[in-house]
Amino acid sequence: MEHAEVQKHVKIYISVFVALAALTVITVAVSYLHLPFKQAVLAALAIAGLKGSLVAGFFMHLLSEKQIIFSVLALTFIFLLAVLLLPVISV
Amino acid sequence: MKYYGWGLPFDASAHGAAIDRLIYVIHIFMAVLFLGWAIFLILSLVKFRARPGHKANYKLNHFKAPTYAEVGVALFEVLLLVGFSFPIVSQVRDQFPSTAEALEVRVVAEQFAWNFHYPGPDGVFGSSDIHLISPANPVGLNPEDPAGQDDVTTINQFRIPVGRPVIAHLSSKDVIHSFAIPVMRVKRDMIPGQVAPIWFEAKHTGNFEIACAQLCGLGHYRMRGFFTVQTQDEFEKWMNGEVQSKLGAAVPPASAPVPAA
Amino acid sequence: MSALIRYISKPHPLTGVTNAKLGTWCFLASEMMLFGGLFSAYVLLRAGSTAWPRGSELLNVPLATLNTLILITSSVTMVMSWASLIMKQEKGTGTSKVPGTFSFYMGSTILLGLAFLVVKAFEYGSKFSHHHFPGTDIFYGIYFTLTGLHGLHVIGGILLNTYFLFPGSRLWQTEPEQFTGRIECAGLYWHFVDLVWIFLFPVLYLL
Amino acid sequence: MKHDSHPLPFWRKYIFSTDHKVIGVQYAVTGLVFLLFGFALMMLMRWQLAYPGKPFPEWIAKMFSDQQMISGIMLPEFYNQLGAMHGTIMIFLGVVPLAVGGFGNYILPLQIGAPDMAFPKLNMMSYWSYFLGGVTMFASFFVPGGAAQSGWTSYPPLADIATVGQTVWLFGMVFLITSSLLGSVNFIVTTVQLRADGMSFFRLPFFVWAQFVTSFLLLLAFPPLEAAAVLQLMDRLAGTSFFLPSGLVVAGKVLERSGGGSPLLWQHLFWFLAHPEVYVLILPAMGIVAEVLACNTRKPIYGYKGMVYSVVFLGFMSFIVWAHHMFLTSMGTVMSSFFQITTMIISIPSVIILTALVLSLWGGSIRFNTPMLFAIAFLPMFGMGGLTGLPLGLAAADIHLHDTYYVIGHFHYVVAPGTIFALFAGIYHWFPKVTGRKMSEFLGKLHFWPSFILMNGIFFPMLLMGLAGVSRRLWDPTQYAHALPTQPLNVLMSFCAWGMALAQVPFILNFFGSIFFGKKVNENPWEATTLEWSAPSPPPHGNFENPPVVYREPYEYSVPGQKHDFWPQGMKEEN
Repeated sequence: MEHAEVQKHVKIYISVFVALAALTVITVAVSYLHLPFKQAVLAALAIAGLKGSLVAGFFMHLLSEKQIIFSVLALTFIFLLAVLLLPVISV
Repeated sequence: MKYYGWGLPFDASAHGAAIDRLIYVIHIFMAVLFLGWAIFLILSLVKFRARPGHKANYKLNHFKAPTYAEVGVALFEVLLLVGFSFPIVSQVRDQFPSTAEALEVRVVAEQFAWNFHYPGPDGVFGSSDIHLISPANPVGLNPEDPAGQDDVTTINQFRIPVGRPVIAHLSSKDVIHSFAIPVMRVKRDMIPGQVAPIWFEAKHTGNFEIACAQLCGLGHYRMRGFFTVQTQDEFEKWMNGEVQSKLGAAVPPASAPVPAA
Repeated sequence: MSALIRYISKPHPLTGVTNAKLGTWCFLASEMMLFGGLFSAYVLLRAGSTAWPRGSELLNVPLATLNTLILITSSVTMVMSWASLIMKQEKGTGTSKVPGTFSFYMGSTILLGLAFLVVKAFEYGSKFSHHHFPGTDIFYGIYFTLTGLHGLHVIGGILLNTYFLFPGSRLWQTEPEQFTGRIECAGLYWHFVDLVWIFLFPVLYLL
Repeated sequence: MKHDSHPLPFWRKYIFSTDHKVIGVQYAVTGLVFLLFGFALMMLMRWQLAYPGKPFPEWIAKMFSDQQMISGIMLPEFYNQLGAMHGTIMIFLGVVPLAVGGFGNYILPLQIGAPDMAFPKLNMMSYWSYFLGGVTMFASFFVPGGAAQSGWTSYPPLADIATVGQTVWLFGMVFLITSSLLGSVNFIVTTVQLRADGMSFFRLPFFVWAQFVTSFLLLLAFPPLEAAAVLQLMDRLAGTSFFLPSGLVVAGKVLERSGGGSPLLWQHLFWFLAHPEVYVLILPAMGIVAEVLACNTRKPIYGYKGMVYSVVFLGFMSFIVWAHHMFLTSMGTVMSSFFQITTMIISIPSVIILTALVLSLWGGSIRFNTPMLFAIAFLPMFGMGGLTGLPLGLAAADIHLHDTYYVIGHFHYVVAPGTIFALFAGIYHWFPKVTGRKMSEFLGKLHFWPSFILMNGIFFPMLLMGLAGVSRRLWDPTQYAHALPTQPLNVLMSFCAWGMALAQVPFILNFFGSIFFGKKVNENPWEATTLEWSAPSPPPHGNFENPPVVYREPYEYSVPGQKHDFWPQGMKEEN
């Protein structure tokens, strides 16, 4: 990576940081609205998902990652879904 | 009357025949598959053993037969599923008899004994509370509750009338047990904190037994319960006897101070 | 020994990644399944319970918000520490010591991690003083378990980063590319720990 | 490339070594020792099952304290400890370390032409974490109240209120899980990154494919059990009640706990691991059998590609069948139908792999040496194991057969004459590569035939007992009338089990004797084609003189137009 490109990256990191901080404040604000349970869950998870993808995409460089990593993550995601659906099965 | 042997035990249950038929069919299917494989295996071991002048064959044409066999196995499994297993499971799990005609019983397992709680002639279970549990009152029956006055509780003695569906509400006081009556082809985990309804109907009278099928501690092996299927009037005679002995013995509740549970 | 094993600092021509990066992602995959298992336990326990308290009533949300910001900042300083190594590599590396910017950013990542733990200690302290222990009820049980396990992962990350800041940085003088790869992997782990907290925070505190 | 690294001191070369071969041998020997220990526990249980309540012979009873045996009669809680630890030790300390740690660590890098595993230090750490787990499990017998006694499945609430041995068991499990996780990361990276030039994925020997899929199972299935172990540790140490519902009454007293937990949570998280775990037990065995069959039929395996797709599909499906262990927990008909269907689907790839292995014999020139005998015996025995799984997979038949000896017969058929026979085949097959000497054929056959017969003597009667509805884990089965008729079977099984112990003596003599007195052989005694046979035996540090290059598929035997009937993968020119 050339020097200029890294310079550009640093700017991205700062803006991602600002976005994350803002989203944190937003998610706390949303919680003060005391939305009905279902909407509150959806809102919180959506914001958390957005923050998560920001961290994963930029900080963990997933946006510019190689295919092998994506296939490992895709496989993991399927089984993560299976684990998270566990409560649906047993309730 | 020999109930138990090496194979499947005596079948005294209404839905037992269907389960036995499934077990027989699947074991015949397994035997056929195993013999087919074994014969082919022995044949190829003998036919292609290493011997002077015999060379291995590098590239074999793709066999058609095994793929047909595999497809056949898959289809037969689908038949087993849809033809046998799903109907039995839905019959046992979903199609409950109406509570009007069925005899309801609460079965509360504990470390190393079965407590059976009959509603008595009024058909209504008395309420119970875990804080009232004592050696004399293993189910924790509430003495004040009017509905509970005629309830009958027995330890390790399960009596049901023949030909009449029974709904058993299974629960456990302490750890996971499993209510298993081999002759009735009945088995269900008794998980503390939940009540699991099961139903079955006996079609033969006799003295059978109940086993615990889930490791529940050091006394797991001695949780043998007695399961007696009687004719309808024998059962009623027994029930009335129990109710009389209970009502007769109990001092009229109003005046006697309730002993501290 | 490592001279024989290939693709330690140079990426594999076909897969395009170094051994350490693929290994780290595999490890993070297993960590995802670990926290996935715990989240599904949380959901199952909450669904099965009759009365589940609202997180915001029992827990200190402003303190947790501060903690979230601390962790996000530490994520940025972590990635900056990696970027500083990349920039130094471009300008040609003498066999000098690790660049100052790296030490600054890595040091601040470690300090922010410690700050997170300090805030967490305050939070736990106030819970214990009010006699709220893991055994009190199912909510506190899952709260302490989830945040406790996450805290252990933060401690692990701090130890790892401290190793790379002090003894580990000698590798920079001999194998700058390998050292940069290691810092990237430490960064991946640290960002993952931050990612888990990003989901933990709303689930426990806000819902 | 033969760089003479500075000579390592003894403890770095053999004890804390980072060479995958030394670690492989460490895993294998420790695994074999634990297998023997687990076997011994089983032999004690067999006495109690054959003669319930009768005192042990004096020379055995002397060895035990009165917490375990009173005047020679085994106590029920000690029986439960033996049952729980027999399961735990055989699976987590015996078969998996031998199959994955031993064979995987030693053979995989050699077969893909790599100098070592991708992370040697991590490899060493995973062995020592396993060793620590093993020591913890062994020590759990001596804590007050004895070892864990709620079955290898440790279902709460029983496990939650068990004695302190259960906590020691949980810590042991955390060590073993960490060891398997670190190991699986190593395997995946090594297989993906360090393959020799020319070794594309479809030129990998089937053994490597089996290990590769196994390591994904370990990587992704173990963490949920670690989560469950953390929750149970919190239950046992911090007084939480994740698995304790409210309102429990234990021994007549109301349990003072906050409650609100669900025992089913543990079962789901446990079986989410345990089903992929049982595939971790069988896949390496299939890999070993494929290697031994190809080499001794002098013919490529039938349908290599089909087997590879099947093993990958098997690995994938193993994650979505777990609840067929829980058919009797009042789950809804929709769920039980879903898991019955996935269980039937997962039987298809197993049938495909087994059929392909059996068909590999057709058209071959079969040599009946000891590894081949064990590999051939694996086929019908694993067939029996797989078939007896079908009735258990159908929820209707499972009503009668669940938690009976039928289940124990089913999984022992898969694990004992299945996996362990394949591991024996692997030991006899690769012993020359590890030591440069061959194990004796006479002692090998003396080990095979009695073991083969006695294995069936132990496990076939279990199927009959299971049909009779005899529950598992009973200290004294004769308490039940429906178990009395099958009691003579118990006596037969016990004698077969003790006979089985005698049948292992030739193996132990052969294994340790041949290290010094076995017939010296060159580096390719079986004339096999895979890469490990082109390295000297035992391979030096760094394995190959110069990094091998691969030119063809793994099993090029009896290629028309070749002088020899084997064409090694790494050989450029004709052979």
